[in-house]
Amino acid sequence: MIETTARPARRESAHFEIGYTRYLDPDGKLVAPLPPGLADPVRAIALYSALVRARSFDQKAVAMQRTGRLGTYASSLGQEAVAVGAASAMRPEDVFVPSFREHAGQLVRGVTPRELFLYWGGDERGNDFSGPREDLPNCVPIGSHAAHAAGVALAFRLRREPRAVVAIFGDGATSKGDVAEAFNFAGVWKLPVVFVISNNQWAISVPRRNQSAAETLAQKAIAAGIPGEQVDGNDVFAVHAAVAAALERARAGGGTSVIEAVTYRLGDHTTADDASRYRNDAEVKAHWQEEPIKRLEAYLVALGRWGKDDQERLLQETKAEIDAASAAYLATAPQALATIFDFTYANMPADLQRQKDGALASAATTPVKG
Amino acid sequence: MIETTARPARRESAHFEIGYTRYLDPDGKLVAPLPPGLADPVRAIALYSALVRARSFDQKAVAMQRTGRLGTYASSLGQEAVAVGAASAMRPEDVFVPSFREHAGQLVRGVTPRELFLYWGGDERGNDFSGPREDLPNCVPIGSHAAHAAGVALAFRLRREPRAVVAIFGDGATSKGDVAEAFNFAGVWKLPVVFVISNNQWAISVPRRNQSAAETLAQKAIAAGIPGEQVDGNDVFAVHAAVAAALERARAGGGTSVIEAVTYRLGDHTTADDASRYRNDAEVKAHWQEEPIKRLEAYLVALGRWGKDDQERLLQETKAEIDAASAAYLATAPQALATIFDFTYANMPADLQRQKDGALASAATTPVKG
Amino acid sequence: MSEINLVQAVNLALARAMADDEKVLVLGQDIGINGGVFRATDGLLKRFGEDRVRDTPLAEAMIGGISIGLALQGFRPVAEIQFSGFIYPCIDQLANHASRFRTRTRGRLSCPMVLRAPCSGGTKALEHHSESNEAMFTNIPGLRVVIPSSPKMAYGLLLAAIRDPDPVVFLEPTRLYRAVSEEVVDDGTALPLDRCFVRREGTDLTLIAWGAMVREALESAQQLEARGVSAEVIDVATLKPLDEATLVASVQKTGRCVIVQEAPLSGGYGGEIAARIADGAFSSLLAPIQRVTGYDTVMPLSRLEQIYLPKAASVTTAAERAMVYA
Amino acid sequence: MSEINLVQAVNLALARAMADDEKVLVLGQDIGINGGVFRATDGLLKRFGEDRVRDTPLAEAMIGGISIGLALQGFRPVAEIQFSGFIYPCIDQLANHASRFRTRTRGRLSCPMVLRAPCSGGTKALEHHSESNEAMFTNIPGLRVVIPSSPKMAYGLLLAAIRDPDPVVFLEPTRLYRAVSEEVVDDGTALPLDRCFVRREGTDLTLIAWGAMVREALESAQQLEARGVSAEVIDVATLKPLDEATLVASVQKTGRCVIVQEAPLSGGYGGEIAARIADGAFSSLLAPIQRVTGYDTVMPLSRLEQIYLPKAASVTTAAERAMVYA
Ligand SMILES: Cc1ncc(C[n+]2csc(CCOP(=O)(O)OP(=O)(O)O)c2C)c(N)n1
Ligand SMILES: Cc1ncc(C[n+]2csc(CCOP(=O)(O)OP(=O)(O)O)c2C)c(N)n1
Ligand SMILES: [Mg+2]
Ligand SMILES: [Mg+2]
Repeated sequence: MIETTARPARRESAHFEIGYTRYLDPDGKLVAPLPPGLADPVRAIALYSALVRARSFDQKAVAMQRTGRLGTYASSLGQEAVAVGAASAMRPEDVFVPSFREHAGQLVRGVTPRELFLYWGGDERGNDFSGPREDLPNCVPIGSHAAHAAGVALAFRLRREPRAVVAIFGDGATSKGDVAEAFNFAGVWKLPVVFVISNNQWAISVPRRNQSAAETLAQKAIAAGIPGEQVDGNDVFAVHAAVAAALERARAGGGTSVIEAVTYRLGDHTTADDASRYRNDAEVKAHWQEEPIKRLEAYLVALGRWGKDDQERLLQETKAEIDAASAAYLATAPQALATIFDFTYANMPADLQRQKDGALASAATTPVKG
Repeated sequence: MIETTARPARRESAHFEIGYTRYLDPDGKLVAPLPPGLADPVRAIALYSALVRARSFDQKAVAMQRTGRLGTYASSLGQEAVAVGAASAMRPEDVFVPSFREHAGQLVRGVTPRELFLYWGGDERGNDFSGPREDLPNCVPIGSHAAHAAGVALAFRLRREPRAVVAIFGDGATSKGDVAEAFNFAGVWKLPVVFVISNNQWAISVPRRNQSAAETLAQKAIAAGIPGEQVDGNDVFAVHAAVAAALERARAGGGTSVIEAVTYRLGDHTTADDASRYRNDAEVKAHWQEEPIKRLEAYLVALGRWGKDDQERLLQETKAEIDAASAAYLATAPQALATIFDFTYANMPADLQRQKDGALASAATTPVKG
Repeated sequence: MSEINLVQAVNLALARAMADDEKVLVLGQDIGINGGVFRATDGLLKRFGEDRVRDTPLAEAMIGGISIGLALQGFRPVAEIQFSGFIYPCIDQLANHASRFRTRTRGRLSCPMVLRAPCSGGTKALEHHSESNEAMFTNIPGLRVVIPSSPKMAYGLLLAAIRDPDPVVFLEPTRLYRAVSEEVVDDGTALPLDRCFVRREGTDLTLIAWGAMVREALESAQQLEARGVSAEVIDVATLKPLDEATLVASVQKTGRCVIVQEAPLSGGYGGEIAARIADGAFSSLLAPIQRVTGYDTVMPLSRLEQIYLPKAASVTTAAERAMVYA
Repeated sequence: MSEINLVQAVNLALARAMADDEKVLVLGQDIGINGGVFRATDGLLKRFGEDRVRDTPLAEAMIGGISIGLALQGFRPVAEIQFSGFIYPCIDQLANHASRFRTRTRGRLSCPMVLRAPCSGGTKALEHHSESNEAMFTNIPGLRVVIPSSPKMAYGLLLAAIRDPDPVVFLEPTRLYRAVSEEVVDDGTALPLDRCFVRREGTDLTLIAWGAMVREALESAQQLEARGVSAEVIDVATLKPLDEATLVASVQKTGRCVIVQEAPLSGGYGGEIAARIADGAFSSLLAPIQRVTGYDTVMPLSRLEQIYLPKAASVTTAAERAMVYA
């Protein structure tokens, strides 16, 4: 036998830590001092208004779907703080790359409620945002937009622009290879992108624990060598602060971040879903205690900056805006038949022109094709 | 301002550690005591023989390719200890799921050199292993076999069999979403599979550092909530011990592991590649000092268990075996034309039968179709 | 036995196959406690347990890949892709692996698996939920591609697909799921997987369709009958491998043919069928083969969806064009 | 200007496009210092620098997806997929995204990008390196699908693809890479992307092919000439959108047609072309349209590869069959 030293064969080669950040607890009490920007009550009120506006949009959309005036709709009830916190941390020239449950953030970015109604009502013009022209439209194929976010961020990098991208997707999306690949590319190229995981605990009927054995979803970042952090996703301050810091880092060339916002989907997956088939009411009820609007309201009230009148005014204004948008959507005539063809290519191919001509000709004789 | 506690907003929510294990240093000196099984010199000699046999096969294959008697070939020069260490830790009833550079492991598993020559010579019969009937054939689309490994492991799980799977792929493969998805599924279902990353520092011309910002590739496991470890991939003991432990864990229901074996590709990517275009000789030369065979030989010699005679006998025996296999391969007549058709479906569709009949008829008149 | 709709027929076939053969498993997203977003797997978890009815994490490539691993080991996985618009990440596993293991290993390993996916439009669904992408699978050797058009067809074809020793892509038109009901006898009888089905006999003209378009073809045949034209309607059912003989024989008889396909025109499977018939029935053809298809455009969002979809009336118009051709 | 082969023509077009327009970038696996496994990007890194010539990690879906992000921002990425057998993970990005951004956003966003991939067999390559999977892209609205058949065609079509405002899949037959050289004038002139090219005029019969099969068609035309048959040879070049007019006009003139395709028969793009011609040239057709194609089998490994590949002699046999048809 050869003599050996007593050193163990194994040594540590790397270690990692994930943190969880919360400022505002479910009762609306601050558990830690707010970062400077957020301590300003005006800021808090703006965030609160954005949350209320989002929920108001959601309620209207669900009601419209129920009465057949909107298609299948994915409510963000209970998780508004994730998208509002993230979008409010962005600059106008940044680019927002949402999944399909981030209307709360899209509204902050300047997408109009009418555009959102159009989109969910089945009209492509809803994606032709009048406001944030470079923001991406909703992405339905789960996780596939993570790559687009990285690509847009690479464009910023190549042009040496101090801009950054925020992409949001769900807990389910983190199981997609697309997301892992995007983390990895963004990591190795230090791209200015912040990936926000809106962990609402459910991917339709699949609970978070059946999605991954990972203790946190933030640790998915470790696979790509980038920082990953958890925040209380129902604390809009925590989300905003984390995303703002990550964006600042990204703009300064510091690269990519992953932020897991821990929240909860209080509603059905979509209007086509019946969550009572797979989760019990008690769980949902418990999470109502942690939802983001109530806690921020409690905070503002305790701060002495928010009263019944303020609340009523806000609700009224918001309702008026959303109702008007809904009416404007309902009053919008459907697109002309030609639009099916006109945006397929920039230069209409002869083959498609012939199809268009045929469609127009037959539409001239019958109300709808067929 | 509301009073707040002085507690920081952030607390640790998870932490992780990756280890690196080596027993045998590049000079063949033990740096730590070997696990019981491996301390037996007979075992070490068997491993040494497997390494030599693999390299001998590689050399022959490259030579045959150069003289036009084999197709494009991917040598495993310098990284033989990864596949040998892994395969030698398996039981016969386990299943091996290789990439395309693991002939060293396939030989250990009982795939014959003649079968390997057939495969690399462009004959599907090389995949009809006479030995390990359930082992998968080579996988060329990088990383896509990780899913198969998980599926096979799930089959074992469902049948309550004490069997496990070893899958191997490269550093480049870890960038594929397939691999991340497979880790995640295997993790959440506690599948009996050991994923071995053969990190040879290069994916064709892309160096490891441009593949990922992750400090280690073992930490890709953290994203899936499964243990990840690094080992010295040129120390066959370290690879064997790590895989053996992971397999034991897997069989006992403990679930999935990831082992990053840190090695180096001493040769070109394949015979179609010219590595001098993208990496310098000095780097390669330096790594020759760490290659796995020399160090194990030094260990055996120092142990007094290996002499010139042993070495000569081994080389001769191996050469004789490989030469005979090569001759047998070269003497194998090509498959009949009909075989192109016969294995497409179990039940030959009429449509394909007609194509086959046509091909056979035209072959009857011309030597090759056309 | 009461009448059931197409999604219930799928459910019935799955249950039957699972009861008959313990190697049959189902897996996919939300197919367990939720019973599938369309309820195709409703009740299976309760009846067959978690080992055989498995909700997966959200990753389509892996659903394909893990099915391959199971199939290589002798199981018969029936995986659900939630919508055919999400099947793309799985194509690598289908084209590079599932379809090839048998031939690559000279028969040592094989992949008896079924990938089910709801397809097609007409339900005012969200983006990417209304795709007719069947053609994408038809040029992959080693695969079978099957699309049922009725509850009975769904039951018999799905049983056949599950029992087939090779991989099958099984596409189910969502707008047929609850559109019609018919009596389906749950006797475990499979339909042949290599056959086109004459759904209605006729002498003047052959209408060829698959999936949701079979209904339009049948409706058109009725319209045509009222106008004195006797249309034969053939349900292709199994697109790959194709039963050319049945198609050609019909057009040899009728001399006229309209192919109906919901997918975009160019590169759709109707081209293959037209090519086969134009060749096989060359001397019988009395008029050019007509194709009534979707446009070469992305399926519009719901408000314009109906404009995109081929309808019985268009089939009838094309048939009349064929009838008057001279 | 000396003669160059097809891969050099690709290189030349890339360099020209990059010199002309700083928004043009190339990315992919091993395309930087290694110059691409076929050397298609040789020298570009040195000339244009790391920002514009970017080696990626090993992930095809991401190569597609990141190109989309770049294109949405106004860049014109030209991505290389190392072989078309590895393009499958990228199809989701092509079918669900690249091809749709323009129509989904009513023109607000678009994806001017090119995905290049070597394709086809005949080089005794490894498994999955010899795929002819072009048909898979032809039923995706919003895409263009282009396959060059010669150095000149490669140069002109690739320039056009890069300048096109929409996504293009550009497939390059590997066995043509170094097979022939011809003079290519590097004057930045693009070829039209919506045109089939008459490569040889003839009166008795039309041979239609694309990619590597154009050579077989041209060789067959010579064989036929020796036998007194005047064959017109058309290089489809752009499969999608299809220039039906040129194809139909030729067969209206000749009355006979053979379509040559390396891909497996069923569901291949030859079906679409045959369907178009059978319809458009119905009354001119003197014989059934013949398809000479690969078999509906997986491309065999190298030892039997040549048996799989369609050859000029088969084209000639089919042409003669068409000539004697009565
Ligand atoms: C690739 C893909 N697969 C499946 C679906 C169907 N689907 C829509 S939402 C959803 C669950 C998404 O879960 P998560 O990522 O957690 O987002 P959440 O819905 O909770 O916001 C599924 C499976 C899809 N849209 N895309
Ligand atoms: C999906 C896919 N993309 C590209 C290739 C081409 N290719 C073959 S090997 C290789 C590099 C693989 O690197 P790594 O995973 O580190 O394995 P190694 O070759 O070093 O053993 C590439 C890009 C492939 N075979 N499959
Ligand atoms: Mg979720
Ligand atoms: Mg490597």
